[in-house]
Amino acid sequence: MPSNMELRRISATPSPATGVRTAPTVAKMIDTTTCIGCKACEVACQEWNDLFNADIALEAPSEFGSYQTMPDLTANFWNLIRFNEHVEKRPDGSEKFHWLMAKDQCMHCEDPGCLKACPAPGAIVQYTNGVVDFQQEHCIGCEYCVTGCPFDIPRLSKKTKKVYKCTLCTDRLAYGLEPACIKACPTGCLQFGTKEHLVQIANARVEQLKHNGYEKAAIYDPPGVGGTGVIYVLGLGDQPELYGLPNDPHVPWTVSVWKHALKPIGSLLMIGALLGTIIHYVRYGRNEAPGMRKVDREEV
Amino acid sequence: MAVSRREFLKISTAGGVGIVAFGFDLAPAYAVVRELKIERTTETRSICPYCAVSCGVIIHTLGDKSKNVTGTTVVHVEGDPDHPVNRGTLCPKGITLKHDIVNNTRLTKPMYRASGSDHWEEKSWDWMIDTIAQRMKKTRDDTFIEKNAAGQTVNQCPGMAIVGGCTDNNEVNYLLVKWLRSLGVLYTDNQARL
Amino acid sequence: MSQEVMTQSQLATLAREKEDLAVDGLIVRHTAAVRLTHWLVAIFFFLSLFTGFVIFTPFFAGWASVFGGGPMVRTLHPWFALGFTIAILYLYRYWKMKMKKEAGDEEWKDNFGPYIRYESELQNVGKYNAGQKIYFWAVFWGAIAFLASGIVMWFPTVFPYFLRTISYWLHEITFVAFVIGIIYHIYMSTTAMPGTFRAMTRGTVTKDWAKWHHPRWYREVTGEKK
Amino acid sequence: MTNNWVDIKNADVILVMGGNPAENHPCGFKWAIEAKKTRNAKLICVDPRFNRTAAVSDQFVQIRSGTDIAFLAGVMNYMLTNNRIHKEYVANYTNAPFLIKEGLLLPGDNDGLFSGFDPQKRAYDKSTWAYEMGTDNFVKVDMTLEDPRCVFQLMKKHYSRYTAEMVASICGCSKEDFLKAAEMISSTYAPEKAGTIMYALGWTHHSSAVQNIRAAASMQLLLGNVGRPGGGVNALRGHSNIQGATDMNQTHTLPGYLKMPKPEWQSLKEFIDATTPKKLRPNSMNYWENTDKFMVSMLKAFWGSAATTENDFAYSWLPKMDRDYSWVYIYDGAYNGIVKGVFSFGMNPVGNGPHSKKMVQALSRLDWLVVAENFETETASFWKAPKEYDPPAAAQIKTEVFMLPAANFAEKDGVFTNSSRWLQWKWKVVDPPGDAKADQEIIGRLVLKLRELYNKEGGKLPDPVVKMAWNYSNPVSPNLEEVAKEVNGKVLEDFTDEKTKVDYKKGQQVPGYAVLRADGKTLSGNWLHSGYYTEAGNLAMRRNPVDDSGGLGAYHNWAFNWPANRRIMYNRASADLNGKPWDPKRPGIWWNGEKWVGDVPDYKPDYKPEEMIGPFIMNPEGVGKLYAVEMNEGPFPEHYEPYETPVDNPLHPKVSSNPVTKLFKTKMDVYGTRDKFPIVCTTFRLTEHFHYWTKHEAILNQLQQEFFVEIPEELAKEKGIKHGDRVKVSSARGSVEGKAMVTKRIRPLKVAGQTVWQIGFPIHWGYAGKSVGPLANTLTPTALDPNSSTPEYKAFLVSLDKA
Repeated sequence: MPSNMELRRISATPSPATGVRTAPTVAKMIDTTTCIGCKACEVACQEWNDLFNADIALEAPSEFGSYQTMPDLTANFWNLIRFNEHVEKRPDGSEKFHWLMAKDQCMHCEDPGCLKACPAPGAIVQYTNGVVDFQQEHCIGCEYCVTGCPFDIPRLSKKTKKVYKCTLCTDRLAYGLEPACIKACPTGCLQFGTKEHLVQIANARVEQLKHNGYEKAAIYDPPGVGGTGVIYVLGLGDQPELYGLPNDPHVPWTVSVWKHALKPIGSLLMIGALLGTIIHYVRYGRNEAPGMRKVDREEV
Repeated sequence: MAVSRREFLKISTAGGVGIVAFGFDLAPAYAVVRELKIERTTETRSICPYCAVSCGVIIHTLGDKSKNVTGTTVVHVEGDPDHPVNRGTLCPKGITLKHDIVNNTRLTKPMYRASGSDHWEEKSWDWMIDTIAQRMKKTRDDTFIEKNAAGQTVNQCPGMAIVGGCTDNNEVNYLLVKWLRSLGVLYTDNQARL
Repeated sequence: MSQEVMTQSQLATLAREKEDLAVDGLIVRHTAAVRLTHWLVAIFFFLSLFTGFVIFTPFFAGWASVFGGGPMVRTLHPWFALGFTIAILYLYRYWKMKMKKEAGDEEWKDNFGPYIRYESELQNVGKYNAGQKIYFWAVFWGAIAFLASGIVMWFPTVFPYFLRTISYWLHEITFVAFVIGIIYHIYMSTTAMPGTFRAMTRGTVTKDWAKWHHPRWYREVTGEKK
Repeated sequence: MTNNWVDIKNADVILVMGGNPAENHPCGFKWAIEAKKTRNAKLICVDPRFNRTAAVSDQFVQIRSGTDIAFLAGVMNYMLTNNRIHKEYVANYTNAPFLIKEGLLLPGDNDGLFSGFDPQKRAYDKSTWAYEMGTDNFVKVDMTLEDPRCVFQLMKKHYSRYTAEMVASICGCSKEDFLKAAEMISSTYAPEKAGTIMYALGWTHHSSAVQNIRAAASMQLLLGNVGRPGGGVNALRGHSNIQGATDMNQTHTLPGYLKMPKPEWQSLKEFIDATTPKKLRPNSMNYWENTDKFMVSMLKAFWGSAATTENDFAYSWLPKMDRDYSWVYIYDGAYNGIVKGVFSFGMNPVGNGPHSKKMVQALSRLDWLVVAENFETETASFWKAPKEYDPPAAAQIKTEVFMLPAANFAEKDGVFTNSSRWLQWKWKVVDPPGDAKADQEIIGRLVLKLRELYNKEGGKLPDPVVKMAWNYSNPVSPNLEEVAKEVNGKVLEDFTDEKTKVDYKKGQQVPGYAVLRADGKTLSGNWLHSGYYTEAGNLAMRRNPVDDSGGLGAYHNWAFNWPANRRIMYNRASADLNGKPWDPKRPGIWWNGEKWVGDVPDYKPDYKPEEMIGPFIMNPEGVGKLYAVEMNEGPFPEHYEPYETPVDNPLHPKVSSNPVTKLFKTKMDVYGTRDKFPIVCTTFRLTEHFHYWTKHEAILNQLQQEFFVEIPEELAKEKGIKHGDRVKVSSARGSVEGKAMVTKRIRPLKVAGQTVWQIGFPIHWGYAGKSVGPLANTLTPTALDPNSSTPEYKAFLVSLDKA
């Protein structure tokens, strides 16, 4: 196991993860203001991970009315550019037309909802560099992660009954290469590096945008999930939903309560019930009908 | 044997426990990162054939060029990080070049359609070259104009047109222009004009 | 044929068809069909329980290999649960009428403390006391809850998001309740109340057992007056 | 391109017009984004549609397709009236001070026509356009630019009609948008600022295509942007080796842009005298005076030892060009029975069009058609084209079709020349599949077989065919490195160069075109590329990624840049009169006291600045041309409507379209009028597909599933069309059906007081390939630009209805 890919968290495993080495948290920056929607990242991902399958591709219904490749991510299509024609009402009353393009893929959250919801031990892991990865050989196909994910990213494959998502090219990272989509991005709107370095670049870009007609430009790094391994620079920073991004994503409280409250209390109750029977038995013994005592039983 | 209820109970609980014991605890094998698929491939530098940015690409082929590795074994195409223009990036067409090289609809056999026929026939290369050369010679000889109406030597062969070459390299284009001009062909063009 | 001559096998055949009749010192409590259904419910319940436990907590992750690995557990669990639900419906068909609220139930419930301390001598206890009725209806409605939330969890992407979260909770709470319920159910029907288990295996109980535990039912069956 | 891809990052203002680099040259467009990010450069996109380039641009102006000249002329008028021009550059580096003879009439005073128009011949007699020559046989100039007959004043008068209101009325954009764009574009008039233009087929696919480029070049000259880092006029070529193919083979030029001989030039001397331009100014380098050296070297390369001084270096064997033989004329010739056979190497006439139905008819009348291809294209299977292209019944089509499987880019080596003239070698990766063969082998086998037939049976003028120089070590499949050596040029006999006194031995590779000779002692296939395979080896193979120009993106040691590894053309103009760069932070070349240094000078290295030699060494004037006599429809660009136009030309309604547009007269050549076809239509390309080629690849068909028609929301509402409905778009020549994509990205345009609708559709589909759709060029007209004969694909009239 290459060193920087040690584990920081493992799904449904009470024992702590093995990662003791510290690795810088890597991240991907998506500058939607310089994305030209060319879809090189979509097919670079398919090409590197050998995901393309002609017959499945034909099944995917074409998303009509826009240049978007397909309506949603699938198990064979791990990142998708979402196109949105939006007319912005400027403060001075004029209208400015925007053709918003945003790359949608796993956000590699700092506190992944999928990993928290996953019941299968070892199916979802988080490496010490922050990348969240699915281990299909442990996945039992229960799709809890789909509910746990605040961004609705994991997809179950009909064929293998396992879930798949962007892995930020862990195999390339393990060998010191950058993810395939980021290397391919023609305009450099995708950048790879350590999180804090990318946050600096994103901040600088946001400052520049503020002077170029995007007053509300902002970085999208939602604290609700402890910050994400994928940060966006949004031109219309106050309306992330225009880019298909949830406004304030966080690990659903239902999942946290379910995992942190319900499960332990449930287990306690069950063990309690077991103890209850033993105590009752010791305390009260058996409730035998008068005629059935041992002496009576001989003749039955 | 008549199993009294006590025995029945013992067997079932013991069995149950047995199951648990029998179900040995498969500790989850820790995360295994996928093998890097281009670790052992042979890398060759080439240029993407599509637009005129001419991005540098690295084409990975399986095998170490030993003799018995034949056939198109391109496994992956990636941008050439050293190329000053694309610096490793590629557009969607470039990044999927493998599908252009290894493609089940690539033409692999010379095909001939006879005059008036409704289907292709497979022919040998030699037959094709002979027949094409004869057609070209016949058309050149039939339509060749040595002197025009005003008596000027023009050496034109208007009956033939040779077009093409924008996806061909310079050297082939040079051979083509040298050949077609020596045949006297004037009807020539390529995508540069379209 | 007189009652004495009846052999054990004849008794068993008799117990297969009819209930609530005294036969040579024993009273038939459950017909074969009821018993079979009960055990079907039990088997499916435990299969669902064990496969469910694997998904519920990593402590039982080891059991997954008993059922052929994690994915197989996830695949089998819904089908076992479906079997459980169908068997429950049959059980419901048998006992729906018998589990109605009766006169003695209120009194039994008030007397619950002494009952578990084996000090109650209530006379007005029918074939099924209030606790059993409550337990039956709890199991029935629990099965419905399991089915509803189970279907949503089986095909989560088909259902809206909030429905999924509710189902996970409902399934979990019902599961905990069921486990508690089954522990006491087994405890009481085997060790705590000797002579009970045979009702579900052979279908008959001794007269003493009936008189002690279900006096009114005993009087109705045997016709004796106390 | 005058500059190169990486140099775009040095620009302060980037005008993207007549092109869509974000979709069609994404990896090159990174440098425009880099300019935006690092220099805070302004990106302006002017296009009939809000495309993906507009999505990341600072300003987008929507104009009617075919009105680019009006927009550019308006910007130039804005610059001239507000004196936002680079005075010193214009006065010394352009032909602004040149005087024009009496008698020239401008369209403003001559109702839309320049002087000398002959309506019958539909051509101009250009005698009234000539420069005024002085007694010393040089053009008279007025350096004060005041003389009413100097180019500068004529230009001012000519563009004065393009006021902001007129531009808004012609283009359909708002006056404010136009003025904001004009202000931003013209901001690079300041000497220390530089702006560039990125354009492509959006400008060249029109009936006044070359004038579009003339207008852009004039604007850049007035702004002093040509020849400087971050400046220039950058054509984004379409194919990976379209620049190389252009250099090698054009209908009207021999390799290296040498003119094709005409019948009236019977001898080599007559050819040389006619095609070698005379110096028009004393300080003009006029590099084309070396035409004889280049021509003789080429003839020696073509016919080797058979080309001797006695037989005029076999000049007579070259066919003489007496009319236009370009693309559309080929298939018009086939249609009319002149052309009997077509040999197509990797081209797709039925797809490329124009007027695909006429293409199918033309090919059906051929005797034979040879297609060397990677995939079975629409052209190869024209004889089984679907019925909507009205092909004759297969039995009636007598054309014999030979489909040869050819190798693709990865299955052969050789040089690709990119858009910025970099000659880059690529190595062979794998063998061609099945029996496919490399193109050089296909040509080699045919050359040898034809030679054999002519030797055996004789025939018309066998000599040029038999004696063509084909002395490669493997004549069947010539080794491309040997061909490269021939293209670069080599020494045939020992000689000593008169100027440099250097001795050259027989067999030696020529170091550059300066050494080529007119006495037959050197040969060179293409003088322009000379220098890329010298004694130092194949420079196209060089892969040194270090940028040696201090971050300006020249990369002199990466591959070879024709001419002579010069990375920015006309770079003398990047320095002022005494050799100091206009902008010290972005120097092109500068005078260091003894010679010019920096980029490879587009100049004689030891010309002293005080000699004031003109920076545009290829022009006989020695300076950039704001006034060009060579154009067929006028020395200045004038706005003419597309041939199929929705409105009369607001400037001069009587002469609405380009009066010298080349048209065709077969019964299939019909042109639509606005009554039956009210909507303006344009074709465009997508980033996910490449022409008619990538529809053979399923993974790219997945990204763009099928043919669609982009329709403005308001027009769709008017016609009751919703997303996904099937619509039918028809022009005078045919119709296509496809899904409607109703979008906000195309708005209705107010043109000359009336609403004009625009729609468009992509070209990437056809009846062959894994994703099938209609051929876009079923609709395009056979109306050609008079100078370049490029068809008008981008502006024609259609009608739109639900299918």
